[in-house]
Amino acid sequence: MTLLQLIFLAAAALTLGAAVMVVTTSRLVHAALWLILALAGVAVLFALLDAPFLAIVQVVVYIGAIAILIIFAAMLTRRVMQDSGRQTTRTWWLGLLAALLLFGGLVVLVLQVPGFQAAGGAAPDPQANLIDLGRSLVDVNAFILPFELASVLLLAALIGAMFVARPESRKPPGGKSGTPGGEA
Amino acid sequence: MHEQWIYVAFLLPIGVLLPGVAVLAGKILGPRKPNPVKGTPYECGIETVGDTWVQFKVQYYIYALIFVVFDVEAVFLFPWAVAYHQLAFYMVLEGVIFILILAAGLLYAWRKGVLEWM
Amino acid sequence: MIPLTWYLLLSAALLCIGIYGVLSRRNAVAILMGIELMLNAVNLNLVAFWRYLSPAVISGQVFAVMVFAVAASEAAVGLALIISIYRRRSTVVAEEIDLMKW
Amino acid sequence: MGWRMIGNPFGWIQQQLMTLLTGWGLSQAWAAAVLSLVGAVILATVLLVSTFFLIWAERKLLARMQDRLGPNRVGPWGVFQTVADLVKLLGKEIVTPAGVDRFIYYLAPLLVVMSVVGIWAVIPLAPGVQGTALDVGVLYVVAVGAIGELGILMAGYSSNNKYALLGAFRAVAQLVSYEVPMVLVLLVPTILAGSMNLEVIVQQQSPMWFVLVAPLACLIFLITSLAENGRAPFDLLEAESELVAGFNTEYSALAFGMFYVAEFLHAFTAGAVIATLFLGGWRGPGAETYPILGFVYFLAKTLVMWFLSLWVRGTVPRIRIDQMLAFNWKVLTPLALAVLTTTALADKLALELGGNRLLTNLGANLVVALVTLAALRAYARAQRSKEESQRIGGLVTAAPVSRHH
Repeated sequence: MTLLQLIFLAAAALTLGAAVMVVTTSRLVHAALWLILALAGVAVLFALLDAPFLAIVQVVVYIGAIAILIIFAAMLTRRVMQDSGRQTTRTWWLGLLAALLLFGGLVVLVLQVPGFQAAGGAAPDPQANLIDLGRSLVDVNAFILPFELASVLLLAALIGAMFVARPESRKPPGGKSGTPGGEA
Repeated sequence: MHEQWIYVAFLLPIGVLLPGVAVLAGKILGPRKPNPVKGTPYECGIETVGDTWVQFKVQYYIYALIFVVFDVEAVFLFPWAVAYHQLAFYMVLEGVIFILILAAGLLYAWRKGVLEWM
Repeated sequence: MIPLTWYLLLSAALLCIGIYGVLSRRNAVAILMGIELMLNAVNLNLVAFWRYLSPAVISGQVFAVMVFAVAASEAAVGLALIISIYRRRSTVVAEEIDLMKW
Repeated sequence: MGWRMIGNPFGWIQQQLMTLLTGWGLSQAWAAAVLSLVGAVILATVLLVSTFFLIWAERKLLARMQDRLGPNRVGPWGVFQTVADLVKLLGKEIVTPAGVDRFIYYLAPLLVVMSVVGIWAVIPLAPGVQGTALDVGVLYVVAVGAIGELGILMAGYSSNNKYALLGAFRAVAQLVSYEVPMVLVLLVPTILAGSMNLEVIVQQQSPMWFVLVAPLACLIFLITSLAENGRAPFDLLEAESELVAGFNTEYSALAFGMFYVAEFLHAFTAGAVIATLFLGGWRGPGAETYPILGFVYFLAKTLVMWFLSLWVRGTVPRIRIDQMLAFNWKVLTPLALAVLTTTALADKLALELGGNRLLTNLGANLVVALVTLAALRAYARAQRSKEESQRIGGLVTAAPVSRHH
């Protein structure tokens, strides 16, 4: 067993353990923090896969942005669902069954393909790889359409989310323009 | 290419360990006389009313939201910026269009008064 | 060298944990966390396939970056919806948000 | 040999250690790993110890700006004041308030310190002296900073105190807001150097520093790093009147001290990042032949930027939170977008058409700056006339003042 394999196993154990905690722990903010740990584990795996850019993006986008958004939302909606209440649906065992069945099926499938035991080629040079990625994102013969569409998608998400989440009772002229139940 | 990360893999844990040792030393060296009043949450002279979970403004969420969108935008733009010197002019222009599309989102938020702190 | 199978198995496990989370949690925010886990599993798969099967072709990484964009949009809009529903109906329990159920 | 050792002590020590380790029978790769570990330990220790000096120097300089003496009792000019403070803090009780989330509560300050120390892994200290030449160095700086935000959020959440939680919310809202223009502006040096590797960015600044090519980007980065640090004029994290002491209200003794250390070290680190990205890092006459000179240049530039941030702290009054956020979203972010697009276009045009890169970029920056100033002026005028008309209208009809626009 090589050192890299050991690191992989450690990162995999971290990721899976944290992921299990995400779906089982009853305190929502704790679940979010476990999620961050799971995401960090995936970042380590990206680094192991010779994709330093994706590893760092995983930290910047997921841990630095999405996780913070989730924690914000968890705290904003905190009052109704105290963490002591029932957290799982009545049919949670069905979900477990479905997940286990799917996992079994996937394992059988993955193990049957012989080519998947193969080792990868030489690691690509990160700098050249980044340039390649940047080029192909704006190349007309490559991914220019998805690239611009991603921008439109983000724009739609921004406008949509702002429209949905904005405080509604903004009375334009005078009066108290506070959000209902809002504080500080 | 993994060698790049070795230093980071050392420095980050050390960055936690060293201050951790300091706090631990403080825990050991300092006195330890717990009493119920000391443990109560800080308030301005009166006892805490209600639980900690006051409700917060949705404004915080909206700022975080705009941040997330622009963060992802930057992620798309960094490879573009690295490849900059290898790009033809029209490719740079496409990146600029990408930025302008999102700038429209910011403009929309501005016009709608969402950016206002209330 | 780590075999590709390991990555695929890990990704499958992560996906199934995510699915379990989505199916079993009542809190809508927790359901979203499950979806994030699933998206991460997908991403891991994409990058692993890129690295092992076609490191010369950049598509795998482009797909992964697109997944990041989709994940961010999904989280932003999803959580905004949850907050909005919470403000109108005072609930974040997914089972109780059933106005459109027939 | 002797001269080489003095001119390049880093390389010399590294070489000596390398021969020593390989002499013990370690393979090249393992020896390099051990060297990395040693380097990391030294770097982290030096940084944390240097905060003693930084805190003292900052207090002393700030005191002078405010016409005070500052610490002057312990040791000559009070240099050992911080040591005395540390000894005092060591003797204080670290109170664990009731109802805190223990693990998270104690992890939070450590993460905040880590997020500052971690940045130094990618900063080139002298030619050939750098923790790691990460190819995604610029984004790494952003990523590590994000962990600090997380630490603040964890501190606020775990403290079981509504002021702490509110303070954390505000702090994170401020930090993420200012991160938007910061990340956008970080793209400018990346474009100019064609790399995210900080070492390459330093090397690419050989004819001229990026501060000359992109002065506006440098200015925006300076302002945002002030805000990221949470210092005056952006020190709203500690609005005593509303938030008690912000997210760290419930922390005591050394646990609180860690937030303090992180803040002071962050100011210095921000100076180092600016020096690397915009002021040419270790670049200077003779730096390449004598790396020790490069380190001196780097340190000097860093200290100048650090002093600048301190100067701002000492002179500019605190602004209100609505002003701060409006300034970010309505001035800095559009400006950063404008700077980014104009730099991308102007630099490419200069390269394609064979113009002078420096002059083209400077001109583009000048145009953006003038347009911004004109827009700000027009806005201020409109605002003033609106307020005046409202005041008159309010006097006549006593109507409620409309804040909607």
